[in-house]
This record gives sequence, C-alpha cells and structure tokens, in this order.
Amino acid sequence: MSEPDDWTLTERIPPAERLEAEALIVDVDGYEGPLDLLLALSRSQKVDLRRVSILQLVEQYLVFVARAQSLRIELAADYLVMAAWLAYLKSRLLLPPLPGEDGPSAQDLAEHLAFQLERLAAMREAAAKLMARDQKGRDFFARGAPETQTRRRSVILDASLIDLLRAYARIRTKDEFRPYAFDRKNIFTMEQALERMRGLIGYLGDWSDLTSFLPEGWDRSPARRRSATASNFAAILEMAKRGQIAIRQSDVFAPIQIRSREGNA
Amino acid sequence: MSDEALRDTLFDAPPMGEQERMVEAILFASAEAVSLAELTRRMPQGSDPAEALVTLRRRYEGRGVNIVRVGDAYALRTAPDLGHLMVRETTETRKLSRAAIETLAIVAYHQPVTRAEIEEIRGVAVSRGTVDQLIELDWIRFGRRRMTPGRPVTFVVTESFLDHFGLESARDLPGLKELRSAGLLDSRPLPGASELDEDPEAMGQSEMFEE
Amino acid sequence: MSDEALRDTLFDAPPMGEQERMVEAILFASAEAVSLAELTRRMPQGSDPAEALVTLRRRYEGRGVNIVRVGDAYALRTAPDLGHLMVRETTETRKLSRAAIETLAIVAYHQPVTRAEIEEIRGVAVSRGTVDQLIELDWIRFGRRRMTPGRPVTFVVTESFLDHFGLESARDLPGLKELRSAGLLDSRPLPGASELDEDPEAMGQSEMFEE
Repeated sequence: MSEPDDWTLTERIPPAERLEAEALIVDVDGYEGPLDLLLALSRSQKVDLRRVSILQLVEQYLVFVARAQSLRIELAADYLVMAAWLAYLKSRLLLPPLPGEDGPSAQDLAEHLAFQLERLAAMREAAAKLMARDQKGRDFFARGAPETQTRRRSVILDASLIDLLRAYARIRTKDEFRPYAFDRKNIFTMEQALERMRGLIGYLGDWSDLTSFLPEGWDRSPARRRSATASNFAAILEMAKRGQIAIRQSDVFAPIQIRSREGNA
Repeated sequence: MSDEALRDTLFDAPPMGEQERMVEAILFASAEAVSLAELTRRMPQGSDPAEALVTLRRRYEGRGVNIVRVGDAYALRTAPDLGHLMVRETTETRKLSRAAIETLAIVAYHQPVTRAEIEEIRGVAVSRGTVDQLIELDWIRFGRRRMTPGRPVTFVVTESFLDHFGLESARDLPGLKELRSAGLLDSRPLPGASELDEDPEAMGQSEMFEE
Repeated sequence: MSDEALRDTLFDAPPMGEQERMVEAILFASAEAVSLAELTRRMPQGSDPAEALVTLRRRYEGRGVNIVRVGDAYALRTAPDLGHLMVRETTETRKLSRAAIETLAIVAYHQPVTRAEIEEIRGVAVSRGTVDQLIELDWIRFGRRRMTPGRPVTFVVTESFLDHFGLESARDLPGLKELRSAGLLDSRPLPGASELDEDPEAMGQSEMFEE
C-alpha cells in the first residue's frame, strides 16, 4: 500500500466505491478458498440457496476478482483457476450449445456448483451445531478424582496409533537420505580428499596446480573428475583455514595453485 | 451334589442389586468410558452388566450425574445444566481454527471420508497440521482404505469424539437425517471431466472424479 | 413490592432437590474433597449445602459409591467392599520404548519380516528383549519361515495388535504420502528420491525383501 502507484490509483476511485473495495481487501483474507467466497457472494442475492442465480453469481465472482486485481491484491492461484472455470461456465450458459457438442450441459455444471454451495453451507451449519453441543470439560464433566489403589501395581506398556505412525515416518525419513550412500562408485568424498592431500602435502615444494592432484583413475570420466575436483577444492580450503597450506590464483578462472606452509609460517 | 451343581453354586453370579453397585463403582472410579466387555471382565463370572446398567441408568435419571452411553461404552458425566457450577474445573482448551472445525464436521457427517473428499467439499486444500491436530486431540483416526484406485486412506471419528460431544453414536449427530434425505451427504461427481481439481495427488486418491 | 421482597424473590434458593443435584455434581467432578464453605460459594445464593448433603448422603447409603467426610470437606468414594473391582485402575501405563515402537512399526508395515530385515531398516541391531516384549504384549508373533537359506523365522502382527490400534487390517495403515499429508512426516522427499515415495498400496505390505 505504500507504493506511489497504489496511492494514485486509490485517489481516483470515488469514496463510496473505495470504501467498498477496501472492505473487499480486508475480507479476501477471511475467505477459505473460492468456494467459500462464492458462498458468501451468493448470500447477497438474499434467496434460498436452491434458487440462487448461478449466472448472477458467476458475474459477482468475476467482478470481485477483477476488482481485486485492479487494486493489486494478490489472489491465490485457486481463485484464478475458479475464475477461469466460471468464465467458461458463463459462456456456456449464455451461448446456445454447439451442435454435436460432447460432455455435460452447462445446466448440469451450474447445478453441480449450486449443489457444492448448498453442501458447503450445510456442513458449515452442521459444524456450528456440533460446536454448540454440550462439550466435555465445558458443560459436563468426567470424574475429577479417578480412584487408584496401591495394592497391586502392574505396568502396562502402551503406544497409540500416532506413536506407531510417527515411528515409521521417522525410520522412512532416514531412508530417504540413503541414496547418498548408495552411489559411492563415482563419489570422491571430501574426507577422502583431505586424507589424501594431508599425505601429499609434505612433498609440496613450490606452487603446484590443484589439477595435478587428481587421484589416479579419477581424471577420465567427467563425473568422477568433477567429484574429485570439487572435493579436492573443499579439502584445500579446509587445510588453508587450518594454516597448513597457502592458496593463490592469478586471475579469474586461472589455475588454482597451492603450497605447503608448514615450516614457512 | 453333582459336579455341575457344585460349579453352579461356586460361580453363582451376585444378586442383581449387588451387580448394580459394582457397575456403579467401576463407572464411578473411571474418568474414561468403560466398555461392556471391560465391565464383564472385571465383574464376577456370570454377571450381566448390561442388565444392571438398565436399572442403574434409570436410577441416575434427572440426578446431578448421569450415566451416558459412548459408542459401546458407558460413563458417568455431570448433568449438562450444571456446567456453570463446575467452571473452576475447566482447563483451557486450545481454540480450534475454522478449518479444523469444518474438517471435523465433514469427517463426522461423511465418514469414512478421504482427504480428497474433504477438500472437494470445502473447495480448498486441507492444510498440513489440521488433520494432525484432530488426530492429536484423538477426535479422528485413520479408517479402512477405500476400495477404489489408489486405495486412499479414510478418516473416521473416534469414541473420544463421541464422548467429548456427548453423543451415543455417530448416528446421533445433529441434523444427520435431514442432511441425508436432502442428498447433501452424497458424493456427487462433477459432471464430465473436472478442471477444478488442480492437485494431482488428490486426483489419484479420489474416486469422486472418476467414472 | 418492597425492595426486600423483590430481593428475596430474585435470590430464591433453588428447591432442595435441585441443591442436592448440584452438590452431587460438584463432588463428582472435583479432584479434591470439597469443603462446605466452598460448596456454599459455588452454589446459588441462599443454598444450604449442609442440608442437601444430609439427604444426598442418605441416598448413597449402601450404594456402590458413598459420600465420605474428609476433615471439613466431603468427597464421593467407591464403597470399600468393592475395592477389589478397582484393581485395574491401579495399573500404570508407560510408553513403549523407541526401539520397540519402531520395531513394531516395521513389522506392521513390512510383515512378514525377518529380524535381519528389521535391523536393516532400522539401521541398528534389535535386542532380544525388544522382540520378546512385543511378543509378550501379544502384538507380534512368529510367522512362517522364509524359504531362503537358513530358513529364518518371520514376524507378523497379531489380531490383538489390530484391536489395540483400531485397525481392521494391517493394510489400513497409511502410506508415506498419507503420513506426509497428515503432517506426521515433516521432511520433503529429496529430488530424485521419488522411488521411495511409493504409492500407498506398495507401501502397505511391502515385499521389498523378497526379490
């Protein structure tokens, strides 16, 4: 809302319309998806849900979406998917059916939408009735002091289904990381590189190219060369951090060279 | 005395009045509902807790505590009209989101119901955590798989859901009959192919869109 | 009507029968014994809990539950002669160990499964005690021997496992994808690791070791 564009845009809208639009802005967060929005819009027709005019409802929804977009409100994708579908439904409702056209009639689609709205409204009402019932711990109560005796105590080991499912999920999550360990053939790990470089470092006299340190047999296939190069690189960074070697590179993309610092430092 | 007669005497069930006291004491001592099977197991051999319950229930009618039925189990609960006296015992319960309440209602009225069906009814994806929260509250649980392609798992409500809302069974849900006869509990497929179900996962689980 | 008369009408104490119900419900729901002062404070003005207690006490005489006096306070307690029925209330429940619950989960999802396979899936050895414990609980049992070298014994889950966890069959256990969408599984699959994200059917009763 702080962008200048938004300010100028809002200024141009007449106050009454702007207030209405702002009500929409506030409301869009309150809707639980496009069907919920449709249900709210259908209430404005002030008729029984079974008599709601689908065409009018589609119109209201499309106006809502257009207005939200003109006010630069980010609408979730499913609102736009619904808008596209409703636009299609509208065209089907307005135009006579093409001869030889397949699929459900526009009337069937409109009826289904009406059914969905009615069902959602019915579930809303059922949910409200359910929550209005007397509830345990609020309206009625269980025994406050369940009686226990210390005469004979035995231990029951217990677990709930959710414990079981979580345990399995935990194990399977571990499994998902396993592929790392499988394809060892073409992976030269950093630990291996570090181990190997540490052994070689004593023999390093002068500056040497990093590429000359590729282990034997790792310079042929591109995959193996990539892995060994990357690990070698990571290894020398680690060794430089520990003060064991010095690194230099004369230019961007120039060969990286290393030299032992042992004794020099 | 024949062996049989002897055994009959040894295992004579206690008189009904005594059985009633026993059921009363067991229900009383427990915060949870106690099943008939559990009552039978705990009472002396030959007892008939079901019969004892009939008279006991009548005895508690109109009293400050009542015997209520929860699925296959029974429990003693304070009379709902006296709730205001008990406020001090209330522990703060987590406030459920609107999505959670609606999801709960849909599971209760449409059970067994798949996740895709819940989403179809609400017209919006069921967020992660909503189902988790309801399972954690022990109000819904996994039911049997639907015998349709993908064999999707279903959700049903639990006994502690019934207990919490004071329902004898899921058949006693308010307005259930009306909803059913109005056809509002049917899973009616969208005519023709659907362009609305954007979620490919839901697609696979749902039989609602398949002919 | 004079002010005083009006007040008397407004604050009319409930009839004694009603007061009795109130005392009954309060004593039932309270975790502690309740004092007369506390009863008076919680009941409508003008109530006489002491009098209500007299009749209520008489009503519970000889029943499975009695009203007992504890110092200055009152409580409902099960009749002492029925104590033997409460034995099961004294059992203490403890959560299964992580090793045991994981082993149980693997048997449920992969049955029939050998001990070596359980160890491979868990990545750690399964102690003998863990298996024994699950057998003792009657949640797993020996299945048929695997027709492979060494003819290792397999484990399967029992009827009472299904009973305890409210499952109709082990096939009803939700698959990975379903666990994830219920929010029980937090990690997202790694790219390229999708073959591990099998469809629920394959997940349910995997034959992954039988190739």
